[in-house]
Amino acid sequence: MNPSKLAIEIPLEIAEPTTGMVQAVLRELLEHVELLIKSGQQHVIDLTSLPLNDSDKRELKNLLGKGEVSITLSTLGDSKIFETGINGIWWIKHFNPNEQLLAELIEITTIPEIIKSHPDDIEQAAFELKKLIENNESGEEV
Amino acid sequence: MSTSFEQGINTLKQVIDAPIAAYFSSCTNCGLCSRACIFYTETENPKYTPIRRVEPMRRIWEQEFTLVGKAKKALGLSKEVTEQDLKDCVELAFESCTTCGRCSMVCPVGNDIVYMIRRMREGLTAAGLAPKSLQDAAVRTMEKGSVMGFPMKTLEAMVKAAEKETGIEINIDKPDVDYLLLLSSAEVMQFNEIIASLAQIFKEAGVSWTFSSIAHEAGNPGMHMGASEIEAQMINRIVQAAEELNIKNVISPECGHAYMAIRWEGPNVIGRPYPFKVYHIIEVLDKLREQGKLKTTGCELERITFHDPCQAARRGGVNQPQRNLLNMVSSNFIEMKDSQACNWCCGGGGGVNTIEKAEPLMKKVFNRKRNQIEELDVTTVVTMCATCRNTLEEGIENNNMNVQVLGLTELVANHLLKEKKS
Amino acid sequence: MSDNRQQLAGELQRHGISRRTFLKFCTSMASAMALTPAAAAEMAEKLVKIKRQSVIWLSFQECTGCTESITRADKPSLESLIFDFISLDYHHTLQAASGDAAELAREQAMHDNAGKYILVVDGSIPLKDGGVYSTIAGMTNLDMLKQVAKGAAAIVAIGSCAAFGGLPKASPNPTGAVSVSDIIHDKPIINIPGCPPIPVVMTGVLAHVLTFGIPELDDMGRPKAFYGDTIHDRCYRRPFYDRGEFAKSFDDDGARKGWCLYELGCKGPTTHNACATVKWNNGTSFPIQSGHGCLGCSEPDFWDAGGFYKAISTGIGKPGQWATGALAAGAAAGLASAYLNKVTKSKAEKDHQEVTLEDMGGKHE
Amino acid sequence: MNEIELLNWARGPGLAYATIIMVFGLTLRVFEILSLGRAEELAEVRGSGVSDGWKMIFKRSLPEPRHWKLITASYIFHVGLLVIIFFFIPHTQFFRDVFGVFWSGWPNYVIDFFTVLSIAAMMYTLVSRFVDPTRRILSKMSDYFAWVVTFLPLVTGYMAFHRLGMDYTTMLAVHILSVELLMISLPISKLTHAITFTMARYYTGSSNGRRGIQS
Repeated sequence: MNPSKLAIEIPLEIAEPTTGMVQAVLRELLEHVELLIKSGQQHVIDLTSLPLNDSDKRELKNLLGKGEVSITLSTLGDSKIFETGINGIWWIKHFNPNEQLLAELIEITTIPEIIKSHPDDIEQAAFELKKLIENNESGEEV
Repeated sequence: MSTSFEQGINTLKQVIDAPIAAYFSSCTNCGLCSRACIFYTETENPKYTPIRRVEPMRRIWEQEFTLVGKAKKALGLSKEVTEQDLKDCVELAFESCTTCGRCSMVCPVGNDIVYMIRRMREGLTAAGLAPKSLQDAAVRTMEKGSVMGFPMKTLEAMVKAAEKETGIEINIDKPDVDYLLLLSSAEVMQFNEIIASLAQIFKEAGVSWTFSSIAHEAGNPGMHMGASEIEAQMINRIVQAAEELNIKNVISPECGHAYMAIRWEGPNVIGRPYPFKVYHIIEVLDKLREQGKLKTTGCELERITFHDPCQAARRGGVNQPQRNLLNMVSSNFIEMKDSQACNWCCGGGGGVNTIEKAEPLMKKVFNRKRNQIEELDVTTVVTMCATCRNTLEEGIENNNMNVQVLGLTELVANHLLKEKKS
Repeated sequence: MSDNRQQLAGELQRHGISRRTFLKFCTSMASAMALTPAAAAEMAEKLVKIKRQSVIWLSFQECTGCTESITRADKPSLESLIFDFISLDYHHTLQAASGDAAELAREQAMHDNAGKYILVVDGSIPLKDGGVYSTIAGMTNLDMLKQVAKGAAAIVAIGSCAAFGGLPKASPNPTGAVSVSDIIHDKPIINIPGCPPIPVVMTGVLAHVLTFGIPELDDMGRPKAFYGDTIHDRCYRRPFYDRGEFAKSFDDDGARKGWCLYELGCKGPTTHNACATVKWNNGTSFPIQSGHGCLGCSEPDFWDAGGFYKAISTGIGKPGQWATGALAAGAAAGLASAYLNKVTKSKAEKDHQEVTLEDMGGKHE
Repeated sequence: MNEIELLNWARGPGLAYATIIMVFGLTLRVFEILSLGRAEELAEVRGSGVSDGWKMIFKRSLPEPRHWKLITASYIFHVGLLVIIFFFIPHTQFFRDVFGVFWSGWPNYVIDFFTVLSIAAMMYTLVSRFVDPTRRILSKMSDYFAWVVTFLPLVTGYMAFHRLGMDYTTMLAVHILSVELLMISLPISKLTHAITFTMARYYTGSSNGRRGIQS
């Protein structure tokens, strides 16, 4: 089909060649996974600070694959978190209210910190549950 | 004695003009002028680099005629010219420089270095440092009328001999003729057959000419020394002779510096233009050839080359006439590798051949000319300057080369087509 | 939970900011400042624990652009979260109190947190005529700055005016404006230049000050995290510069192709700031991306750097105008020197003694 | 004085002072040369010498093949300097700002090529000032000074463009200051030949022209 007749103009994205950084990242992941197993020590890699271009990130994502868990946090703009095909390796993306990428990280852990409910909040939970129950009971009587 | 160190410095202040200021402002000490100077190329001694010959004058120019220079002098950054500086300069400006002007041809910023050396000599002479040999020559020239000291009587004797030989009447002090002929001392001393040759040539060409008892030689040691006042006295004699005899054309003989003195420097040193024209003898012969008044027969078959005298060819501008004449009388004329304006100096000019101390140096630098000649494997070297001829002959003798040296006029005369036997 | 943390946690709750939002804020701040991810967690820990830091914001000769930039009056955003960690005890634009009450609040804050509060300054300080050109409550900026600075733990000069003197200092600088660091020499000063600075840079630096103290500064007191590189170093149009492809006017095809704006006066190469990476308006764009050259607003005296639309390689002011004057002066000096030369020449002429034959050893005529 | 103030000084007052001193100095030198006058030629001349004078200004630039080793290096860096100064794009901007005349510059890699070549050529000329006997005996302090002030702008310019050495702002300031040092040295050193070579060649060409000799 003659490209000029296309109804919409498809922005051609020239894939930049990969820089080979992915190999380094994979080795770092391996090292920290072993640490996680041995001593339960968690680790975070900040992708924005590494000189990875888009092709590198795409290659890394394809290599690691998609796992079973994908979570979306709505925290003043979304945060998309999913576990990669390799258990214990989580891919985290934080966005601000107008979908601007703020930070992109890989966390090597059983479960990313940000997902866990913090003990302080849980302490608050008992207090709130009691209130809930009271409201619920009074609602019924009325 | 009016010559002194102060007078020397004073004269240098007088001679420095705009061109010299421009030259000193532009010299970048690149060293290229040494490559053109036989005194460097043949000795490999960097002290002979041409621009070094005028270092004292450069300092005077800088210290006297530029604010930057005056400031540097005040701050003690540039030291004044001392008497010893001038004394050391004599070796560079006189003994190892024939003022051949080849350095001025190659200077990238276009400095006329020989123009400056010529001025430097003025300062040295005013300081009484001119070589003794040149001073004596100047005295002889003024007192006897001839650089070598040949009085008029000698010339008269030679004229009589030539008249007898050629049967042609040769005039002395005859007014209203076409040409006033001047000779050079070397011709009178060694190559006086030139008188007969010229008599025949002029006769065939139907041209009238005369000698003058007031001025029979054109040699000018004043110019060599750089004593423009003495040079002026010598020129004035010739001018007086020409004016008294009411002659419109003066012939400068087969001599390099004579042509330079009478043709180019004369009017400027005496301070007024001539009422007559000046020609080099070869220019005259070529003109006659052109007018068909000079016919020759026969042809030199063996290989001939021509040595262009620096003052006449490069600095005087006489380049083509000698070639026309040579091609007329020779079928095997071969140009030297560097010829005409780029020719290498024979090493004897500029007064160098009169300075004993410069003898060994002169011999050494002749190598350049020897190579030029040997390269061509010629039997004869022709030239049109008596000093060159002398120096060439000496050089050939010292290097026992079997090459003969000929004056161009003489060569032409040998082939002169004579209409009728006298 | 200690009342302190509770007080802050409750505070966060009250603003409808969950812990996870707060964690995300710290992570993005750390990433922006190229700190290690671990620092983010540490930052979160510290921010939660600290008692709210007292901050006194003094505004001198300024246009409130910096305050506008940091408070992002349009809508609350992650950046403005910082205000939840500091107690802004004095800001004459934002605070409700005014007149004596405002000044009393400031003195109170200075007294309560003597030696511990952070002094934030925006705007330059006039010195001419005793500093009368800008006063607050009858007190000149100069005196107020000196007074408040005495008890400050650290000073943050926000905006090019406070950092380097900015627009008020532009020649002829009628009010004798100077920067904070020209006056105060005995306190750690962090300069956050820019006209205005980028919001995330300000909040990032404040967050860093609150958690890790003074960030690493360059020789002009600017945090290296944000001012280490020049715009040019991180500019996406850099390949065009290297290939020498420059836009000749703002609407020629070179400009449309996004070529380098060097010839249109871009000061990117000599301007240290984070615009090219952090960008403006929440990462939307920055001057060069929108087709206009960088003005160099985070550098001292950028108002006097020779015109925003003249390349860096041009002269400031008109060197040409000097040439004609110098030519005339040179000619005049030339004539004077020429006269001196003429004098030297004529003297030499006069002193000249003719060189005669006698000098050559000849007989007297 | 931090680096941006240094750059602004170099681009502003520094440039003004350098322009003043250069223009003032060179005008003064030219007047000083002309003030010494030139004798009027009284001999019968073969030509006016004026046209030959003008021709010589360009003719003497033609390379003398015989001494190619000595002159090649200086030809390279003279041509190099010419190309860099007048065809490097930022420089064309400078000239447009000063003279209002605009010509398009050449690509950066061409300028880079000439810069590297010129730097190498200048190093060769410096070495030859020690190695070559003639040049060694001629060389004075002022020659080395002139060499340094001509060499610095080339090196600092190359370093600035390639972001070598100090940070760019300082390096650019240093480059501009080195150019100003060159401008200031023009009237007080042999660099005056950049202007007076035309007068020197004219005088020689004209006197040769009068005598009708090849030059």
